[in-house]
Amino acid sequence: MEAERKVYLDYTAAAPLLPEVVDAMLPYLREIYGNPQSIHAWGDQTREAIEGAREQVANLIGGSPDEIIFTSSGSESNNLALKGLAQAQSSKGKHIIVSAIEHFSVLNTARTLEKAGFELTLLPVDNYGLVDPVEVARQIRKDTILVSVMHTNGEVGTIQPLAEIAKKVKEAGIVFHTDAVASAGHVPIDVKGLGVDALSLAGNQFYGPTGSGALWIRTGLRLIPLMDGGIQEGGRRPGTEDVPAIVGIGKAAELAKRDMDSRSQKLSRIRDRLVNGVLTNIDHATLTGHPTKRLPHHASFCIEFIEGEAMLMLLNSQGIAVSSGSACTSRALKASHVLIAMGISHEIAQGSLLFGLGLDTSEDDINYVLEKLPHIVDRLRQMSPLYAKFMKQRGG
Amino acid sequence: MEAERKVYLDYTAAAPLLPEVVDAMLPYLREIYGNPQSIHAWGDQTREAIEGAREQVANLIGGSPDEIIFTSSGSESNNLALKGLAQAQSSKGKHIIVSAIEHFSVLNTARTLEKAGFELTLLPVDNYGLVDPVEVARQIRKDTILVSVMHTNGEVGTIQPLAEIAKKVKEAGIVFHTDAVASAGHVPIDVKGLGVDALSLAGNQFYGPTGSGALWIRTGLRLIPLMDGGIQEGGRRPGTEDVPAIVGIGKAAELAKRDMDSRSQKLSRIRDRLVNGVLTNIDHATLTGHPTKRLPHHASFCIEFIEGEAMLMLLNSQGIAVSSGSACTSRALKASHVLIAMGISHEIAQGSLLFGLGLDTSEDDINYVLEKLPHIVDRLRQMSPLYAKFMKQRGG
Amino acid sequence: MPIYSEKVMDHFMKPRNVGEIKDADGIGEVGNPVCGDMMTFYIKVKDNHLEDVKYQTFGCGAAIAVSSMVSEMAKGKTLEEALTITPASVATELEGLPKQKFHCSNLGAQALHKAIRDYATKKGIKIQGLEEKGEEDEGKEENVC
Amino acid sequence: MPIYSEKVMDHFMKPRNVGEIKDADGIGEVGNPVCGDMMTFYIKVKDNHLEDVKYQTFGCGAAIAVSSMVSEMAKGKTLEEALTITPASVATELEGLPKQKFHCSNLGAQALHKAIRDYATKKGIKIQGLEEKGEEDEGKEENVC
Ligand SMILES: Cc1ncc(COP(=O)(O)O)c(C=O)c1O
Ligand SMILES: Cc1ncc(COP(=O)(O)O)c(C=O)c1O
Repeated sequence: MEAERKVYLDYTAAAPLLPEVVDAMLPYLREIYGNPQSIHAWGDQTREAIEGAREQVANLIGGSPDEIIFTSSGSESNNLALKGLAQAQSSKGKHIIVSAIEHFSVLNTARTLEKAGFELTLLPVDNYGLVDPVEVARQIRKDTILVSVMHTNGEVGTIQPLAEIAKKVKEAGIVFHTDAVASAGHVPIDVKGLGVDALSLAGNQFYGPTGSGALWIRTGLRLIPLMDGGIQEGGRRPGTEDVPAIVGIGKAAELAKRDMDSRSQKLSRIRDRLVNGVLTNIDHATLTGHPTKRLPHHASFCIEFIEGEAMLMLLNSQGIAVSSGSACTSRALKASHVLIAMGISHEIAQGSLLFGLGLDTSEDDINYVLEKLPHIVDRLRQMSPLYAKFMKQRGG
Repeated sequence: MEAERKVYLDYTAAAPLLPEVVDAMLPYLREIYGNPQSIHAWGDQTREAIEGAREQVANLIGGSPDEIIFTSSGSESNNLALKGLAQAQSSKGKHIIVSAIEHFSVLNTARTLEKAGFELTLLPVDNYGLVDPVEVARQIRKDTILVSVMHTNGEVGTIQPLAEIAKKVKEAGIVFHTDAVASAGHVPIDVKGLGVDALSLAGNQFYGPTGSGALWIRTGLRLIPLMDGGIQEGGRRPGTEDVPAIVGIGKAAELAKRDMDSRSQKLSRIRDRLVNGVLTNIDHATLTGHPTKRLPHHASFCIEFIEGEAMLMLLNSQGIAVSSGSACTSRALKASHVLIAMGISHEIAQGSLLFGLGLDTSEDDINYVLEKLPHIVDRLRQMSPLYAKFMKQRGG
Repeated sequence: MPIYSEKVMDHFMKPRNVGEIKDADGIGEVGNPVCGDMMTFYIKVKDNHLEDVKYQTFGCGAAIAVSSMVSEMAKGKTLEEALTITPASVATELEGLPKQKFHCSNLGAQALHKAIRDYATKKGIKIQGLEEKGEEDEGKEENVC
Repeated sequence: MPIYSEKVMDHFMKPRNVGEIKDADGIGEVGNPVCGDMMTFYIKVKDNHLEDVKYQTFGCGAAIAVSSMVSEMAKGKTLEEALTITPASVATELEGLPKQKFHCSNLGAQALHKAIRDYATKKGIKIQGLEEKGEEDEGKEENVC
């Protein structure tokens, strides 16, 4: 790569670990290695480490430590929550509700449950990606046993009115799960205030390690494990504990809680510059998601007449890393189901561009992007048959 | 801990990572952090890293890289294999066969499948823990769709005549999975020579990181994913890839292959000293598992009249770490289903003791154990009502 | 983070009153090796007091510590007082036990009570608090590990 | 490990023959924005040879590289020769394409062939190799992304 500058703006797809997080993990990669289930001094050490991490993660979201189940990823947390809660509740009914803009680890899990005999309702969203609490109440049936609406969408950044949604669901006495993978560690989350029953999060979204996820689940709520095996995590998630990853997510949670306000202030200011710059300098570009109810470090757009991957590649040739569509699935290259659910046409959805800012992002990074992006857009539009048609129509 | 010496002999429960493994992982915890699914230079780097690791792991077992699915643990690999293969084959029949001495991540998964409508046959084992290939053939029915027999038991170290078992299963045209978590990286394994269809392994068993597992599955064999989500691992295992863990298991696999012979020679020699020492110095102690068809670094015993946890605790007070029963579940404290299946009485099974030797184990470590253990056994026997009865009967 | 409290560890490492009383006035045996825990309590009674209490224990660290603690708690007490020793009071004296070890504290109290019952039966006497317990109680843990 | 070969990257970064031919002899449009890829090929024919080939492409990196490669492969060829360009030969010339991008190479060949068909229809001529393809073939990818 011989670009003038390297600008990484794909923090929602992957973020570097904070040095403090790596430092916390290192002893557990080097000298401390007991199995937390073992009855000896080596096991005592790692057991202590994971119980400490459990407390740190619980603190981040206002839960209690014994309500935390460590998993290997946000996807696993979502699979465990949806399958485990649906199965545990299945004697009461067969109807589950999830929003149309869930991450695939929720949406496809719900579809798998549908194939297994559950009935599925997808909640619509408005143009901003917001779920209407009244609509949630309307979709609830006598046999509804589980509702899952994500806290925040990772692709358009929209933060849901979750407390209001949870209220409707809990009024009906139904179990409510939320996927907070995109937002936990970035915006304040309090499971009690929100009134949810279960919440998924993942460490790699807030400068913690990959391989670290967690499911918070309210004490007493039944859950059928996704995996069978040993007695780890209270029998709810078997397999030798990944101590370094658990220590890492714990430390990252602690730092995220401590620095949340300052990070958020800094990033949203730079992010606003980016948004204004893109909308000012590029015609036929729109911000996707809600203009204010959104993640502080997140900016997403649709650039008309051109396709996302081509933009990514030209940006990459300038040293700039961003995403298009869902960061996790950008190689699938299907028009994002999130954007489609928000009423954006397939044509326009193809031009999705997603910027995830991070702690190392500077104003200069943004300036560099604002310098390069318009040329790239121009270049691709010059070869786009859609743009040619548009210009002809406008001209004619 | 104020013991004279620290002697860690619980390598089967947890092992320190090799420095080379940590070194291989560190760049991916520090400077290299792209999401392997991303279409930019950062993603290119980590994609390359995981594809390299895929090759290293495939090499360890004679498979091809595109047959490797990375998971988070041996338990996950087993769950994925059993649930995924049983579901994929379920239109052909409902009968599955597993051995009675499988790890809980196979055994409990099989039981869960049983609850879900499959029929389950548990294969008996002999006093050494060996499965008889003829018995496997006898249990196969017209509607048998899946057989899973572990390559090696982690608790008694017995290595199965797997090629012969696989032959019977494949002659009947049935899918065959094996759990090689305890043995992969320690003894030569060649999936082609063995004739299996799927094989589970885990990095933390051979000086790789926790959080790293793999399932090898023969090209073309259908598998229903355990989790739903994104398109990672060819759509068979979703969730952001845990790049450091994957790099770690890859490196550990490479080193295990390279050094297998020398490690094995060194460890089996020291292990033999331990076995002889225990059997010579302690009355009413027996080796569990097969005397020769066993893991090179593994020694397991039953010490009569006393209970395992008490031994562990007294050994721990002398700085010695070992396991009793299944390392993964020693806190469950039930008499090991493995020992019971081998025809050992509950009473005797309670005195199970398991030594896992490792690369740092020295002759002096073994000498120290042989010095301390007899006293510990004596002390506990002195307070044991079972020993008192035995002595009275013998005396009377 | 050791799984056991310091008090448990102390009693485990230095169990008090271990052993057999050859001419015991009462013997109580509970548990079985299938469950992994088995205790035999021996008592020596004088003037309605537990003059001596000893035990033999096959079992985990908790079982040994519980036996030791029960023997200490019981020694010197009247028979009636000794019958008020409960699994909960044993666990409390030990500064807590891990949840999966609660049954050990049941076993300890049961074994002591069974030894007292044995004494009462042999002597043909009634002791306050003994009837209410019933034999079933003392034995009920035997087949539940 | 970039997902694309160097050849693909070269054609993507420096696409050959981009543009529109105002007075094209044949135009072929395939794909649709729903699928994320759309190509319009323009051809200029002289003495049964493709004197000029241009295109406009909306789509991913592969789609752009494929368009460019097809235009290069076709330019100067006879119409019959141009019809022998297959998705596979395009992919081979590009030194391979990721599996999920194979459909792009289909699109490229299809768009070219469709432009030739358009020319044949306008002129009322038959071209060897054109009938066998059938319109369906050229269009069949349109609704399968
Ligand atoms: C034979 C066998 N299979 C599976 C496992 C489970 O491995 P993990 O704890 O990494 O999930 C173990 C663990 O020791 C094992 O010995
Ligand atoms: C909202 C949301 N949920 C779940 C996930 C899945 O997380 P992971 O890839 O760690 O499994 C993501 C990933 O970006 C996400 O944005």
